[in-house]
Amino acid sequence: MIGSHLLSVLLAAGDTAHASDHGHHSAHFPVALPTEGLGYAGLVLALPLIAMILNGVYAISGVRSKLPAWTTVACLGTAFAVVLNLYLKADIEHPVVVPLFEWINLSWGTGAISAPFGLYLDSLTLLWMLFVTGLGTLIALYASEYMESDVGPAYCRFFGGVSIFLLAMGCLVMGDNLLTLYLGWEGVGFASYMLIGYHFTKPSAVAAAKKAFIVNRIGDLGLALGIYLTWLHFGTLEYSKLFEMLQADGAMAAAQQAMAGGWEVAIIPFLLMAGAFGKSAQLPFYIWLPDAMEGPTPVSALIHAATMVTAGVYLLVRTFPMLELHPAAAPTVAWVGGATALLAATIGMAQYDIKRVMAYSTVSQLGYMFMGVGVLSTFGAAAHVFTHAFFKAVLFLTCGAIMHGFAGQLDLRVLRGLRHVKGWRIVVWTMFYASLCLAGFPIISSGYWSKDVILAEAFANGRPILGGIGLLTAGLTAYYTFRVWFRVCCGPKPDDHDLAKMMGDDHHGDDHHDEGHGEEDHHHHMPHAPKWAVNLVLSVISLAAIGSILLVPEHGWLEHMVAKSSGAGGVGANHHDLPADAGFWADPHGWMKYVASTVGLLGMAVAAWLHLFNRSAADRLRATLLASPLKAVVRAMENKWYVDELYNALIRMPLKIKGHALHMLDRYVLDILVVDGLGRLPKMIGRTLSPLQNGVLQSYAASMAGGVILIALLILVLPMLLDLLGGAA
Amino acid sequence: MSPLLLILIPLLSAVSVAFAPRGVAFRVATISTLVTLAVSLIIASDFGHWYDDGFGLVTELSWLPSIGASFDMHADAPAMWLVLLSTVLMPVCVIGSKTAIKERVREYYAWLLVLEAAMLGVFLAKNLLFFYVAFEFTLVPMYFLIAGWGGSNRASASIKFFLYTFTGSMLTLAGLAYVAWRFADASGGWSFDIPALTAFASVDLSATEQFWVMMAMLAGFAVKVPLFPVHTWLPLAHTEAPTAGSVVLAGVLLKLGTYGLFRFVLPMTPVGVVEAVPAIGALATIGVVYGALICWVQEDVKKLVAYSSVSHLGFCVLGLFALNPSGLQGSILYMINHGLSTGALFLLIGMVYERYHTRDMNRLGGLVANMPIWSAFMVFFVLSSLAVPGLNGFVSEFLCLIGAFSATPDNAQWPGLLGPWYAVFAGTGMILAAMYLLYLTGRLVWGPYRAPPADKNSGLPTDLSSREIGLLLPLALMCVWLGVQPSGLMRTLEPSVERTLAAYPELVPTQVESMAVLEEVNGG
Amino acid sequence: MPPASVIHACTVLAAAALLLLLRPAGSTRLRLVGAVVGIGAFTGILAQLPTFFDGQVMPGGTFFLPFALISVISAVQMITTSRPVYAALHFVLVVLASSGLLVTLGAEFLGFAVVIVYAGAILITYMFVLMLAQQAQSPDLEDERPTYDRFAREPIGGAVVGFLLLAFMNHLIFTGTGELTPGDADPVPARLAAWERVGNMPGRVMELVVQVPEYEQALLPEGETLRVVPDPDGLAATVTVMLNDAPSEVRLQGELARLAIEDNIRGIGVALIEAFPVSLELAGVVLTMAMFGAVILARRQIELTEDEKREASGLPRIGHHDDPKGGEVTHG
Amino acid sequence: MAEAVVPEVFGQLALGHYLILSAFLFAIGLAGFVTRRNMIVMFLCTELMFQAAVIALAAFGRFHLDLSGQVMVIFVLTIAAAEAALALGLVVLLFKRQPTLDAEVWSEMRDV
Repeated sequence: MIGSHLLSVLLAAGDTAHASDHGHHSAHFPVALPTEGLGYAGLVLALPLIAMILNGVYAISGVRSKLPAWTTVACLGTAFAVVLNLYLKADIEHPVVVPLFEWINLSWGTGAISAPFGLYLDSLTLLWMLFVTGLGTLIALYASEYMESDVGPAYCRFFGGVSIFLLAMGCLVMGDNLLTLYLGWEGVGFASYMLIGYHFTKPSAVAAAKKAFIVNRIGDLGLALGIYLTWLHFGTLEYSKLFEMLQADGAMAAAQQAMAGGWEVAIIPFLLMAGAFGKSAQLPFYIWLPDAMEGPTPVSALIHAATMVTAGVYLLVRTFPMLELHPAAAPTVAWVGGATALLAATIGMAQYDIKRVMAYSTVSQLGYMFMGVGVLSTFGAAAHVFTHAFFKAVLFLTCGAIMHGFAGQLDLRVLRGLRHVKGWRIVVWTMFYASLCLAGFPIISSGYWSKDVILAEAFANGRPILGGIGLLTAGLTAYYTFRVWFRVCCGPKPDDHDLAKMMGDDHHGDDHHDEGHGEEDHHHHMPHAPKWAVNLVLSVISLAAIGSILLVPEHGWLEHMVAKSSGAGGVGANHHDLPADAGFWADPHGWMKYVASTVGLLGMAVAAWLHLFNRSAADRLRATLLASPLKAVVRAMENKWYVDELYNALIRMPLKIKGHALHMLDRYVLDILVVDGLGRLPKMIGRTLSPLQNGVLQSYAASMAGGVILIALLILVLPMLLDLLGGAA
Repeated sequence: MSPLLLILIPLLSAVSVAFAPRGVAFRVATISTLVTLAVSLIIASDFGHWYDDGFGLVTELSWLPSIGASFDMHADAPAMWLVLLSTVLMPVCVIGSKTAIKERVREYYAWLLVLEAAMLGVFLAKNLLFFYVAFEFTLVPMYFLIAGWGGSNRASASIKFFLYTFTGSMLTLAGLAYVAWRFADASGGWSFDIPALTAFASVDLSATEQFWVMMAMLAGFAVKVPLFPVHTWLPLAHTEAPTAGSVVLAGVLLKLGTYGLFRFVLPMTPVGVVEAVPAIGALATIGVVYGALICWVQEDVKKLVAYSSVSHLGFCVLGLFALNPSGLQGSILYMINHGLSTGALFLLIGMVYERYHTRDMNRLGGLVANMPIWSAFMVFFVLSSLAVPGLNGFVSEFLCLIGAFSATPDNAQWPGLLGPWYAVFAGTGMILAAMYLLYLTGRLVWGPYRAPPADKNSGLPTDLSSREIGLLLPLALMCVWLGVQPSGLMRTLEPSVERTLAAYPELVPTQVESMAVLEEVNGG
Repeated sequence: MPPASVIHACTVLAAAALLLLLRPAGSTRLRLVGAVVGIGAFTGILAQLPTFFDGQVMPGGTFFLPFALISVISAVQMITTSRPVYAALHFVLVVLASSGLLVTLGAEFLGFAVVIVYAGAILITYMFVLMLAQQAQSPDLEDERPTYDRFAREPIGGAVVGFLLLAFMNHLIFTGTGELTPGDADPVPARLAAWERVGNMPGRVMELVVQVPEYEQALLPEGETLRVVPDPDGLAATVTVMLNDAPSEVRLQGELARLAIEDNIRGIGVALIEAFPVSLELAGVVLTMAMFGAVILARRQIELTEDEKREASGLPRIGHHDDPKGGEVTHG
Repeated sequence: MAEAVVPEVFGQLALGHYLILSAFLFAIGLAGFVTRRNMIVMFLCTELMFQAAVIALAAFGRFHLDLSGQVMVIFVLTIAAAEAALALGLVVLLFKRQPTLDAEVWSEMRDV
């Protein structure tokens, strides 16, 4: 039933999408109005909250079953149902605001800060919430099996964290003002912190969690400052009022006014951008995301691939009208996205840890999305978010399944021939399909459609260099994606002995504490294939990924959804009415389909050559390169371009040294020298004068007389001095 | 119900605790603080001036009528909130000390109760002398608490604490006395009535007089806050104080400084304030960053939290001197929030200390393995301290920063003398707060478990006992409540804040002009 | 040379002279030089006085200088001699000379009182103590006297401090006395005050009254206070007394009242009782307390070991020389 | 001879003469107190300073034709007597402890 509805919307939208094209930079979109009667939308937030509280209760009462997982899955599933219901009920043309309760509401005379806790339900919100809650439910289901060895307090903690994440993500996406968004923004940061640091006994996990939070905070400062400035300039933080204001005088007019109004307004988009870059792991903040892979794989899939990291894209699409407050804002986004995409792809090529490859590929794909926003294609960005969510979730979940089955083994140099091992079929083939998507295999992969839009829009927007970078990155992506798949799933069939050798020898990220695990020995010697929950989830998400092909093409359902939201300015912004006799190359949307397919296939072919047909060639190539003058480049790529080390040397260490220096200053100069010194002053005076107290009577008499003389001199000299001073004055 | 009860109950119970049998001292103190809390709640519910700028609870009690000294009391909404903060924190302190304090119990609880009386006296005083006596009298019990039940370095800590703050407040006394003298000179009779003196000083003192009076008052209040660079007594005092002492110190005593700034400096010497705002703002901002950076290299947990107070109170002062309602409201809310969350952090650290007798992060770590409930609370209050939205810290920090941000001279309604740069610079404190607080949790809560053998004699379970949970839970709930529903509280602050700031919208432009003239003169 | 510099130069000279005199091993010739310089400086300062000052003439006349010289010379002798007993005797000389000055100043009672109290009582006590303390010492041989008597302690410091103070006082005397008002600048109020004082002493008034021949038989008015009503100019007063059972007015001349006051002993008595009653009481208390104090101090027993007692009285110790705790050994 | 010389050099006697004499005596007394080591002589020096005060007081009294000066002298005498009694008592006591009159022996009250 739902499917038929989607189909009808899809077909209907195809006709109307063009109508939304109002020309360059002045796309109008409906602004939400407060409404009654949709109060149950609050359930989307309430259900994860309930799940969170229940998980806390379970943790305290020592539940040692899968109850937390089922509770969470039930709550999140219900939340998904509610979102679906909202979507079916909602009128895309008339978004609404659902006020829940009053949060911050201050006013003084004419000034006011108002941030009611309300839900802004428009197409963009619903789009995001649909895949967030949907994937959340599925991945929670996956985790119920994946995390089963941890049943107990840690299990509760995990699902509590997932619930917090969904709650915060709900606030982020559904909040009807920037402060609520900020609430969710920090909330997802915290959830991510908790979940990355899930294996808290591992120092690397704790450090990764800390790093994620702190790097995010840097971006958050930008976001916060952007929110302050927005409030200062526009006097409100509520989207509906903000959009009304921005649309009233037209975005261009607003931009001109902003330029006249001074830098305080002009930098708003850049500040918001900084927040987005932090959350979505773009340059220069991307460094936290690869480390975040320390978290359990479901977390990586849900938070660090599918949903949370797209919050930056959401923010920019949501505040797209504000992006036009400065003409350089959108190009900045585009270039940062492009640069990140390329940089991360180059790093991803040279990693051996499959989860890390996926992490860098996420960073790279997020770069595409930002490129999409930057070239004024919110539709492209949103479409890529949507498709990427599914296929990247699959990739991560399959990586997780492998890691789970092989006791933490993630090295693609070790793993091989999974295709031939019993019980891994679903994993292998869902992974294959997801890899196709990521590589942008023509027609049948969802990634192909969404990526094409972005690349084509880049050319249409008049940024061929960026488009070129995108294409290059696409090739690289195809290469490293299939490098992983060919390495892990293909190759000679491993016998039992080989399989045992493949097992991870450490507990790296393994989620096992092995307490009460009867088959411990077996575990360490032989891989175990995933069970029904993992396979079910993989299949469902893969089907969803296939299904998304139907939704993403141009003028389809997704474009319609975006066109009716605040991202409207980025739908069709680069469309120009082409003359009928324009050549093939005049419309990038036309030729990109072919070019991108070619590039993707080329990448796959190279991967196949190096990693499937000629598995030792890769090593030889590496050896050749290392012997050549390109040595440094290869090493740098393998070491992630030394960015972490650079940041450490440029930011962290100086700050740490400053901290130590200031502490020394505080302790020795301020406290001991100044304060204690001043405190010692009376003592020193006393010590100086103490020889006068020599116990000899005559000295006392002499000093007494001396005192009298001093007083006498004072009496005599003071009037003279005063006279002198008076005379001088 | 008379507000006099708020001071008399703790004071009388202090006397009775001091002479009660050893065994009942704790019980008497607990009951006394709980009764005081109940009384304060009743008084607060009857308080008639929540939504206007008036003073309620006016009570007159003569002391030395000839020189105008009295024990008169009054309170406006901000004062009432701080009274509530104090009465809420005191039972927590008393109950929290049950197992930690095993020797000289009677004296200990007696001093705590005296401290409560003095603190409430500060917030309720209507008479300047009464205010000052109470303000100074907080030092005495605190001194004894540190010196008597403190850590290994308690002797020097207590002396430094006492002398440092005392020296500062002597200057404050001089400034206030000057105002009183000028008032007596002008009106022909001594009076120490705070409203009268405030009205007099803000209008009748010349610019130079206001400036120096402000500097004198600032000397005492800034030390108490503590504002960079007069903060160095704080880490030592905090580190050495017993847990309850730290809680009160962070929770309430520091607020005496900011309360003094709010109650005296801002309304009394507006002309002086506008001259000093950029400098004070700069000090506050430096304090934010400075304190945070120092926190980040601490090994002693308690010292870390102590330095975090320096950082946090920098926000508070920045908000105060933004000279606009958002800053001031945020600042007052900050006082309450900081009291709750930092108080709770000290309490939590005290609980660990009771079990392991160390606060060294090199020796403690991964406590979540042994103490999950404690860790949950720790993470919660760290988040609150981090100003994560949805918890209490966020609203106040947000408002302080937004206040500083909008405090530009060209702001139409509330011109100020700070501006975006102060806010941006202080805003980096948000990042640094994340750094040091996560460093704290990363070392203490997470990571591989390491701890010295637990003290078998402490009589405490491995994780928190129900008594301890009972202490922390109300604080946590208040944090959530203030984070989710701050508007009710904020609305009560509005009128008083606007009354306090009444003079500034006219003064600030004048100051800006005179600064411009000065610049021109210097430039030419 | 301006007089101020002369005065300060003289002060410096006087200090130098004192220094010469204080030198422990100073030769007689040096001492002589010191004495001459000192006396010269002293008289030099005195000689500057007329140029500064022409106020009221003080009594004393030719007696002043001898007495002054005696007292100053004796004072210097007192602080420079190495024999404490001589010092005490020189002090007696100072007291005698100053009592002479007191007498010339019209303070006869004090002149004698000072001699009696100081020279008679206090100095005798000092002598007793001195002799008590120096019983074992031979005062005749210079070298055998204790060093603390022979050598002055920090003579320069002492001279500097003393004479700095002197310079300051000189400064005040030479610049400040102009502001003082002599006592009888305006005689009328003084006379009226004298009458008032006398009026408070009925017995004294009656003595005056009966000196007038016609009023030899006069009596105090019964049940009434005696009223002395001075004339506005204070030269005379009217007193109402009882003569032959009837009130009668008698005129007393101003001279009588002056006499009544200027009779030194009576005057002091009146002033003491009248103007300083509380101080008088306090002085009594001080004396009483001093007496108690002296008694208590004198009764205080010092626990001395046998050896210490022997040593104190100049006898050799009994204990072994190589035993540091010899005293205790004897007890054991 | 004296009658012939004195008026010439000194003119009429004035208050200043007495005051200068008093100042000299006081200064000598002070110098003696500081320089002498014998406790008894030191006390004598204080008595000398008292004498200086006595002369000054008497001279002022005469100058103002007021008996208060002389009354003060009586108080000075009182104090001097009291002081002598106590001081000598103390000296005796000290002498009993340590058979010397050197004041510097008794310097236990010194700092350090």
